[in-house]
Amino acid sequence: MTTENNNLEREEAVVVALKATFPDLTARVKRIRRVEASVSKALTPSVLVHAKNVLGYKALSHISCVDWIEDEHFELVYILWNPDEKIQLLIKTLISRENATMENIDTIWRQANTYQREMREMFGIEFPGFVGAKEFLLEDWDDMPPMRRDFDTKEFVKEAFFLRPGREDAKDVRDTIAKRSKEEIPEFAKKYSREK
Amino acid sequence: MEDILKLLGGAAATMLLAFVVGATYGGLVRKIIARTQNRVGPPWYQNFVDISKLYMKDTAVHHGVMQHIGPAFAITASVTVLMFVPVLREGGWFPWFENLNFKGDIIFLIYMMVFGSLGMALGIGQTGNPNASIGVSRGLSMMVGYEIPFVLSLVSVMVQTHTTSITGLMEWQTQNGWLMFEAPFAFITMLLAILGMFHYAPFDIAHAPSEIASGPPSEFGGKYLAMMMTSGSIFAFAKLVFLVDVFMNGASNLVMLVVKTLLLYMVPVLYGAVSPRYRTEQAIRYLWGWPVFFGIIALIYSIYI
Amino acid sequence: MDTNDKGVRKIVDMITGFARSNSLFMLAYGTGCGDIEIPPAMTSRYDWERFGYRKMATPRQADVLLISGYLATKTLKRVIRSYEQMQEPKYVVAFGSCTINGGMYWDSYNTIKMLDHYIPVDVYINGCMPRPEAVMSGLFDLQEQIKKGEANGAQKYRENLEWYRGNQKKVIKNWVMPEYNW
Amino acid sequence: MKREKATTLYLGPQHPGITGNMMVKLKVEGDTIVNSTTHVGYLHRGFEKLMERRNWLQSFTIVCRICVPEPDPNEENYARAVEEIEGREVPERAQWIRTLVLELARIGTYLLWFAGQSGSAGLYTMGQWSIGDRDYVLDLFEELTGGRVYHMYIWPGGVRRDLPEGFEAKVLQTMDYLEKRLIQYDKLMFDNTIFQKRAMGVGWIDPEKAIEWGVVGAPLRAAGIASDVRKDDPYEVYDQLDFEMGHATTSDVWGRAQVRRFELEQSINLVRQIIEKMPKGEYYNRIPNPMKWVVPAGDAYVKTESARGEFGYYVVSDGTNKPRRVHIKGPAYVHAMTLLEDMLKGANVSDVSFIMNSLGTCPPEIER
Repeated sequence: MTTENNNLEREEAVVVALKATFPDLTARVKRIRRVEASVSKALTPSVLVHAKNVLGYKALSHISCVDWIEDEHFELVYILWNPDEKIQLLIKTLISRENATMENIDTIWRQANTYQREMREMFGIEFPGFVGAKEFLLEDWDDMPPMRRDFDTKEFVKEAFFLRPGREDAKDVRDTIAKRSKEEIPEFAKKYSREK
Repeated sequence: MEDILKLLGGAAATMLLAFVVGATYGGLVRKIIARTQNRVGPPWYQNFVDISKLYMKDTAVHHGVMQHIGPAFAITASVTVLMFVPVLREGGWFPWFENLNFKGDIIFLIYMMVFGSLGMALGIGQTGNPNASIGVSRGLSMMVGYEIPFVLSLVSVMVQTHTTSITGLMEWQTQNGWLMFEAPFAFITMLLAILGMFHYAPFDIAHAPSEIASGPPSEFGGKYLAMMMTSGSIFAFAKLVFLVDVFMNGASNLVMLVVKTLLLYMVPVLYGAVSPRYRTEQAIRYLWGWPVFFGIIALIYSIYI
Repeated sequence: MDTNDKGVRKIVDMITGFARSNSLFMLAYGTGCGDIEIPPAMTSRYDWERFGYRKMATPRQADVLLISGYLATKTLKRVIRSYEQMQEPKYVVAFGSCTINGGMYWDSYNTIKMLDHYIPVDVYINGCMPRPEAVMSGLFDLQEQIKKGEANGAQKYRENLEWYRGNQKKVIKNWVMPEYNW
Repeated sequence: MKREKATTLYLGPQHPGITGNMMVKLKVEGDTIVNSTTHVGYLHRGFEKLMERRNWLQSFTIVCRICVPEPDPNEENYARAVEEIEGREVPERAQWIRTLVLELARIGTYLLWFAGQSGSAGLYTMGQWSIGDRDYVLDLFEELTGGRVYHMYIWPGGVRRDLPEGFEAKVLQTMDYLEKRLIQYDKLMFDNTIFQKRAMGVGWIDPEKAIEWGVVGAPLRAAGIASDVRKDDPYEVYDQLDFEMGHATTSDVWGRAQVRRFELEQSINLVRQIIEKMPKGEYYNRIPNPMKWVVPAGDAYVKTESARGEFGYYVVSDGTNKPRRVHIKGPAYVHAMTLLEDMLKGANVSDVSFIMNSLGTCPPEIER
């Protein structure tokens, strides 16, 4: 990856512009074409609206969610794209893990609908006022939201599904195949056999 | 008594011939399409294997009486159409193939050809599958599309030759030459109409798998599907023989029959192999465009010649 | 003619075996990522129509259910439904390691691991993903089985329906399905 | 009382017209769709959960399985994200090889798309041809990587192995062949009046709203908006290569078809350029023992232009030997959900799978 750190004027300008409107927010340039801003939960919708309508971040590229179970919060990352300036803006916000709720931004970007449906299902984050079909990827799921860090998928699998047992006899697979097809095992293969 | 036996034997032989040739054509068509697609394709007898396998399959689905009657209806209609088409010309190698032909039957055939599809539509309506119902409605609207040029072409031929009987037409052709050349506009109209009649692309919207899951037969498996395939084979053969009779003066022996019908069959098949399908309204717009135009010209031509 | 006569039976079996094995209609249901190797197998490079295989659009017309890869629980329900709508004789060919033992999704919370506990499988094809040659080789194996009359998964399903149902209901919680009665 | 005229039509999940394993529930009045809902989840494997349990290198086998038709952009994205977090340098030759692989993958996917687009319109011959030709591209992959579909070739720090001997000549040969075939494709599909009639004016996206609605890739370029990650946010060596974006203004299926047709040609040119300019040298900046390989804490958002649009990866590391979070956003995540639902309102039932194909719908990347 070629990271040219010499010409970051446009990125710096974005940081300045963001800070001018929202003094509370911390922002920094990550690398060329990537700007990162940390915002408080309450401020997030207004920052998003400002970025979209004033700063020209028209496209919503992505909404991601990271579960920081040690610090007891979720980190929501709104990733916006400015098609004119060609800059990607990452707006990060922390929300509490207990009774997690977040502002609905369905009205700002229509496609946020899908992301919010996924987050509601996978992390259990509620969006007050958000209308969207309840089930997205899972069907009849009654366990913990699966993308939370404390959901142990291995334990769940052991309970819910049948697991094919491994080869307990630890025999060489060649022998099994040969026995089934009633073939003679060639001489050279016999020395690899574990069954002595 | 002997005459009746001969007639019945002839009818049975015709049916068998129609099925064998029709199903072979089906296999050949699959092979030819495969060759245009850079593939080897199935063996020529593949359709026989398919049909016999389907007859051996269980059919445990019951949607009602009409579901059973529908395919039977279709097969009856195809056989009836076949029975009224003289397969070989008089004085050929196999005299018994001139089955039941009597004067005044083109109009009757036009009616009978629709009959099978209507029967199928009734049977499919009973299954309650929305895909099938949409397919039927599309198929019926397509039928409205191609029936008009089809009828126009036949009417102009009938006007030109002053007869409505197929044998009459064939006699006229023996004296005056093939109608293919004597009534060229009618023939062009018919060529365009059979593109729609044989349900190959671009007029296969009624069976489009990517839209309505193969349409009308989507609820029919096993014996029903086999019956539909049998009926389709017989019907395709009957239609081809009818067209050969009308425009190419029939055939006096089996070899000529196969050559002529296959040549005619290649028109929709090869055109279909390289065409995407029209939407319903586009298809009808197409069929009511140039084909009807040529049909009217054919009618005027036949009146003033 | 005595239909129980051994010679007659043998000839009948031979004909049915030939017809059934040489005209396999697959159900066009791409259940998983293995579905990407079906188009090459169908098209000009490998051309499986040579052997009479064909893709059908609806379960009513199909003989073979190709399970192309892992099954999410949500798909499993649809697969069972499709399988039960198919008419006998019907066969299941499962391909991809993920149908055998979960493959690389062995610890995934949303995919089943052993397909043969939910529907009877006649042929397994391993690999992730199996090449078109492997798929076709598996289908040849199925053809051999049909000729010998060994591919009787559907019969197994009918006879052990309760066991299968129990397993299926363990995974599919909201069970709204019509009764299986053929 | 008003009688309900609309029929409910389920397009999928078992349906030959649907792309992959998903379902579109349609409310139909006659032949017109009044309402549509996309149902997904039939392919959900919980990849992102599984990655939390695998170490950084083990996750590679998972990443490429996210999008079946085109796995390489995923590998590339993930490798690049890891490299960005770790600050690992990639040798120059490796970057060129990666670009070559990406372009070959793009060609393969476009050929597959030709089949989907024409097959949904009933032109099966095109699909037979183009998928047969796609196999020649897969043969190249097989020689290069050992795998036909899943390659696992682009690794953090470079690529897994160097180009085999005589590989360049084979690539050029295949490109020449494909270029010749393209003329025949034109005759069969793009110059076919019936195909044009089917495609023109169908599946219109409002160009003014397109960016806001999250349209990416060929559909966006077909709406007259020049947007290509290869140009906007150049990665690997795309800034040293000479190519043009596809362009159309009609914003319908026909425009998208033209854009893709043009870009296939461009990709063939790109492959030739890459082979001409490729430098010699190292191909792999070796990573430490994968089991103990620790990536420092940090996050990165990287994106790639795949054949169907923009692929974005948001990767977070917490400084252990396993990724904290890998969140994948494929183009279909927006295309097949909200956008498709909006577009299908008022469309004809015949055009559903046609439109879906033109948007490059691919359910595995929605569900992961």
